[in-house]
Amino acid sequence: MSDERTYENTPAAPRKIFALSQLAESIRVQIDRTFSGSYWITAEISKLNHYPQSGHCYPQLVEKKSGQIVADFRAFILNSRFREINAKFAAATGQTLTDGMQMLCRCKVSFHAVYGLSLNIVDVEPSYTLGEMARMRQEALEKLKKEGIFSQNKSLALPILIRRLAVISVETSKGYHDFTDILAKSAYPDATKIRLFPALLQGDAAVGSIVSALEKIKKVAGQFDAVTIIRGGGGEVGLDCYDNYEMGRAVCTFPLPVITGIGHATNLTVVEQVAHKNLITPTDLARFITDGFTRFGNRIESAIRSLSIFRKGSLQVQIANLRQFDFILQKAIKGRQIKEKSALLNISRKGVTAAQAAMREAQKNLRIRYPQQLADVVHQQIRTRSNQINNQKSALGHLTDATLKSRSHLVQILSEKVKLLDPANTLKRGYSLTLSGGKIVRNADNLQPGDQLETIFAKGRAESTVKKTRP
Amino acid sequence: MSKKARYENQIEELETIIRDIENENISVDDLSAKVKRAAELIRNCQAVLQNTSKEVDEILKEMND
Amino acid sequence: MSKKARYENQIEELETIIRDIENENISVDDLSAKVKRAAELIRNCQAVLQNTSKEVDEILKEMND
Amino acid sequence: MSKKARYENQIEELETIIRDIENENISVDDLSAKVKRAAELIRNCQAVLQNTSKEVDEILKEMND
Amino acid sequence: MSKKARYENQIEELETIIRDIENENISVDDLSAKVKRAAELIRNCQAVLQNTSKEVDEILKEMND
Amino acid sequence: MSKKARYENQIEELETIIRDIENENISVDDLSAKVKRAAELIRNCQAVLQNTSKEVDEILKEMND
Amino acid sequence: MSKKARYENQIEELETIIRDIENENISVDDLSAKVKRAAELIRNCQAVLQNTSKEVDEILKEMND
Repeated sequence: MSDERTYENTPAAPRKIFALSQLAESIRVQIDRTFSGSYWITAEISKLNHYPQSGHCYPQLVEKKSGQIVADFRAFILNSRFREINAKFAAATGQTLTDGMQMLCRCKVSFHAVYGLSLNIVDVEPSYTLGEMARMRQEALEKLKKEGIFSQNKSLALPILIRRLAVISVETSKGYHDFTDILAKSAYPDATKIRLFPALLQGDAAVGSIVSALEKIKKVAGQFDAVTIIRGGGGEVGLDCYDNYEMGRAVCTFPLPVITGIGHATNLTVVEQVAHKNLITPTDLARFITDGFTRFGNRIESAIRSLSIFRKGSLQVQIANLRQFDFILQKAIKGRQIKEKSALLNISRKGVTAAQAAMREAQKNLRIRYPQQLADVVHQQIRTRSNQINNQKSALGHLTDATLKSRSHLVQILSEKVKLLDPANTLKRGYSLTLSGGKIVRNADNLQPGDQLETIFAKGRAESTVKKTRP
Repeated sequence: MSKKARYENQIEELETIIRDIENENISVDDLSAKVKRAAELIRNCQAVLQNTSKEVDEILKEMND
Repeated sequence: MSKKARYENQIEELETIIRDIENENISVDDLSAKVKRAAELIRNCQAVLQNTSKEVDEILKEMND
Repeated sequence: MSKKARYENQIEELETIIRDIENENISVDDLSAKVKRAAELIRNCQAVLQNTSKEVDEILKEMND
Repeated sequence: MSKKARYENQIEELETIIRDIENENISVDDLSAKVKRAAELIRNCQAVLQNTSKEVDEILKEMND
Repeated sequence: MSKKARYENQIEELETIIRDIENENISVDDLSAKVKRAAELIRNCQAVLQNTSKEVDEILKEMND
Repeated sequence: MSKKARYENQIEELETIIRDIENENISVDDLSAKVKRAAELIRNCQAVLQNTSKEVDEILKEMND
């Protein structure tokens, strides 16, 4: 504080001959006049140079272009200001100001006769640094992705039991202690064998330290199931080394699964993102490992349980099922026999019905049809014959009658004829018979005058003589 | 005896008599004798016929009973 | 004897008689004898028919018992 | 022998008898003999049927056991 | 022999017989023969069934001992 | 041989036999032979089960020691 | 390291066996062999947990060199 006061109260320098202090004073005035305000500049803190006792901070600021330093300034942050700035910065970024950090700060240009030119940092804009950090992380991630190795470690198979574990940590750290403590207290305390590979876990040096630890492990990779990086307990600052591309690459290409437990961060670091698994805290990591054994143990227990349950019942069920076959068989046979019997019965019934119908038909013919037909034709026959005889009978009558009548008629005719021929009947009508020599005269030519004639009348006779004949 | 003389013979005799009469070869005495005989034959035949008729009627009547 | 004479023969005889009568092949003297015979034949045949009918009826009746 | 004569043959004979009677191919004298024969045939056939019926009854008995 | 004839074949024969009877294409002579045969087949089949039943019962009894 | 026949195959055969009996795929004539076979299969399977049960119990007992 | 560790295969085999036993996917014939195998697998896996298996001993030896 006294130093500061010294710079500001320097009196004006005399003309002509100047003491060094006078020149210095003149420069100081010029500078004060020219750079009277404050300026926002971006720079990298190449070294923070914080002195905890005084609380002051003397950062070396540089600007690099293509790896070359193009500007290099000393700067200071007074104790009271540093505390304020650092708190604000940590609140915004989760980090304190630290070496290698890019930052945007407001500073005044300050010149001191003894200490020379330096920048008095009065404010820092944490969002710039945050952006820078994010940009760096993003760059590292994109590079790893571009190289096609981003998921390489994730794609390794993690055994369900982690029995041989390489640990990158610090033996004295709380995180390591927590980790081993939980493993030791687990149900299977001897299950996991651990070998520690010590390394720095934060700050710029951490990158090289961790990468070299990984290299060492790689040489004996066959002895391990996995690697863990354990950090922590306490501070959540200084994690930006895990955003480093080199470390990220080492993790990506590591032949064993890498599991991280490096604490809480606002955003996941590159290493956490590319690691096979990120469990955040060492405690979680230890639980994850012991859980694997517990699950495995549970599976064995469950198998044993299942086996003993099986032993109690299963075959008994089978034996009982087998016994069922007796009944099923019996039932099937009985069912079948009933079916067959009823089929036989059905067939028989059908047969009887059909035979009875056929017999009924035949019986009907025998009892009714044939006797009826027989009676019909016989009676018809007898009727016909009877009619014939009756016809004969009446013919006999008629014909006999006709014969007799015809005979009668003939006799009648003959009788008439005899009547006509009987001369007595002619004489009665007035005719007379003339006899000559006792013979009937029919022709006068046969007579001679003088012939004696006898005439017969119906009553009496007369005698006469022929006088004359005429033809 | 005449009754027993066959009907057919009597008819024949009758017809012969008639034929003889018609042939004028007969004397008047014969004539009247023939006529007498014819009348007898006719009576006989009629009797036979009546008899037969009666008999037949009886047979038929009997048959129909 | 008449009953045993074959029905058909009797019918034939009957028909002959009737035909003879019809044809006047029978003398009047024989007529009544022939008619008598015919009547007898008719009676016989009728008896045969009646008999047969009775017999047949009996057989059929018997069969149905 | 009659029982062993085939049913169908007997029926055929029976139908022939009926047809013959119908067609007057049988003399009246033979009629009752033929009817007697027909009755015998019918009886024979009924016997055959009864025999069959007995067999059917046996099946029924079997069925009810 | 009848017992050794296959049950199935006998049932088949039985069904054929009954189908024939049902179709009324069968003469009475055949009917009685067929009915006789059917009765025999039914008896045989029942015997087979009873026999089988006895055998099966014995096997099952034996098994449970 | 029966002990070495696979249990599953025997159970399958047994089920097939029962199904066949039920579905009338087995003739009545073969029925008792099939039942005999089924009884044999059941006996075999029981033997296999008892044997296996004994073996399993022994293994598990050993494991728990 | 991509290969599965022996114990992983063993626990999987064990669980498959158990599942098969539970689901009755194992024939009775294979049962005792499978149970024997399960018992062996259980012993092996338990050794892994207790870190008493030969495999681990060897690893430890290596690590200490």
